[in-house]
Amino acid sequence: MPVHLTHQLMTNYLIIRVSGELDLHAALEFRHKVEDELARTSSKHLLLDFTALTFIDSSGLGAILGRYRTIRQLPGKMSIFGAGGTVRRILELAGISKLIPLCETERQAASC
Amino acid sequence: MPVHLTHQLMTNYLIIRVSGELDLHAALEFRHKVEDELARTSSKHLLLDFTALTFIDSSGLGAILGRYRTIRQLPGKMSIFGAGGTVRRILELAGISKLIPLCETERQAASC
Amino acid sequence: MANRMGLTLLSRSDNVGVARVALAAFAAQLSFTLSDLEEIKVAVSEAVTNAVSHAYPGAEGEVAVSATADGDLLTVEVRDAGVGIPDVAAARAPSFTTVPDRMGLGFVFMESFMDELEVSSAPGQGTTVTMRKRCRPQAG
Amino acid sequence: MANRMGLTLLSRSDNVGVARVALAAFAAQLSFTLSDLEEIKVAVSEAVTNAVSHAYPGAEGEVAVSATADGDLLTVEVRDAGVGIPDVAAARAPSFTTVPDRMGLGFVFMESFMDELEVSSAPGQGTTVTMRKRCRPQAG
Ligand SMILES: Nc1ncnc2c1ncn2[C@@H]1O[C@H](COP(=O)(O)OP(=O)(O)O)[C@@H](O)[C@H]1O
Ligand SMILES: Nc1ncnc2c1ncn2[C@@H]1O[C@H](COP(=O)(O)OP(=O)(O)O)[C@@H](O)[C@H]1O
Repeated sequence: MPVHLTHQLMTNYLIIRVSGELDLHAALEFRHKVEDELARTSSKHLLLDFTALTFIDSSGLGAILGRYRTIRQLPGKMSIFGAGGTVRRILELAGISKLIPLCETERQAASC
Repeated sequence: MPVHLTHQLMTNYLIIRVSGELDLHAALEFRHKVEDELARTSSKHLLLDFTALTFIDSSGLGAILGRYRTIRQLPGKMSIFGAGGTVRRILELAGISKLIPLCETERQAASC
Repeated sequence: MANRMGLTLLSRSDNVGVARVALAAFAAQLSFTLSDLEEIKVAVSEAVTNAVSHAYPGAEGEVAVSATADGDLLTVEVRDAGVGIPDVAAARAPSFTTVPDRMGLGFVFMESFMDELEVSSAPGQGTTVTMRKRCRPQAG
Repeated sequence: MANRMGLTLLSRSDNVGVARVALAAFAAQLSFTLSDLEEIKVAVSEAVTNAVSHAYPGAEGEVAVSATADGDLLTVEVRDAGVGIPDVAAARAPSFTTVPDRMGLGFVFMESFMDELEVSSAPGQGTTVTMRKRCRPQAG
């Protein structure tokens, strides 16, 4: 299932909702979408909604870490919510959760 | 996605719920399951629930027609409900709908 | 530039699904609609099912599925080295089957769901089925 | 009796998903749990991604994925005819990468998610990655 990306601009942050599979191919599209929307909306804080993300591998993790670097330079904050199952396990295994908070809900993610 | 079959015995009929893909491989399992449950429950009328059926091809159709022949010999009645999208189109294209009523709901299927 | 793939499977019923998902994932690179992709799945399923059911009676053999995606055109080839078909025109007719319990609709579905179907076969020479389908430009 | 499959792809990023779904469908014939199948998908994705990203710098080449399912054992082999790896032991270490922006976690994930990993490679000789995973007997 190819990746599908949508965005929503809130008062204080930008949400990018990622559904499908975040692999090498999708990573490129993800990078462009996030960088474009951050620039276009002048957002500093980024929330990634992984509720409908069904797959991630190390290329997808690389794309997330790359955006983390962008956000830190702004400087802004970044958090992830809705990740479950194997996606969550991989985020934890790779130590992403030490850098970027993994939250259950959008509300939690917006306040950390 | 492999096929998954469950059954439910009602007062007047047996329901077989088919989810996943009904192809050559699944057809065999389908045949055994239906024939076994018909015999075990002494049912005469069969309802096939295709709500969660995502794929069917000519091998799957063959398995359905085979059961139609079994039911006619009892003699009993057979109907299908819940088929949507491409599954429905294929049932219609193959003329199955001329032999076996295609209904929207279980209730309709039980009363035809 | 054109993309291509090749898939080799044994003639077993549980491999038909492997061919189906692989080809659907490959075809999804072109701009087919979801309903097109469903149709491609059915056509691939029929062609591979035929190789599994008919090509190697009482034995196991290889089934080779290959595909190219070039511009808007998907080409799928399903090849076996089995017994072959004595009369291809007769075999392609609706309801023709040499196996009781089967529908004789395999070729009919391949033809209905793809734009083009070629069947090349001779007794003892195996069978090659070639199917083509174009994706239409999407509205919007 | 053992089942086997072979898949040949071009080294393009959009083919990684084709390999993943085909291998997952093949592996599903053994009694792996859903979580096992997710892990196999990640491992296959990493191995094919490496061939796509590293084997043919600035060029396109072939990636061959093959698998066997024998009893409770799945074996997956991912082979390219690319530039090869000068120091395999170094390459397998966590965080080692020759490409900025990548994580250096490919081999780590293959190792974590499969039972066994062998990497055979030499400069100019291409790379072959062999991974094995057994399904455990299911409770119930
Ligand atoms: N790959 C093949 N090898 C040998 N015979 C085949 C092959 N494909 C089709 N046939 C023959 O053509 C007939 C019609 O095929 P088809 O329309 O798919 O219907 P069905 O598979 O239901 O019999 C088959 O019954 C078989 O005799
Ligand atoms: N198939 C391959 N061909 C050539 N080099 C490879 C191949 N696979 C891996 N490598 C080398 O090994 C390194 C480590 O691989 P890996 O752990 O998967 O991390 P990553 O892909 O993120 O760099 C790569 O950066 C690359 O230099």
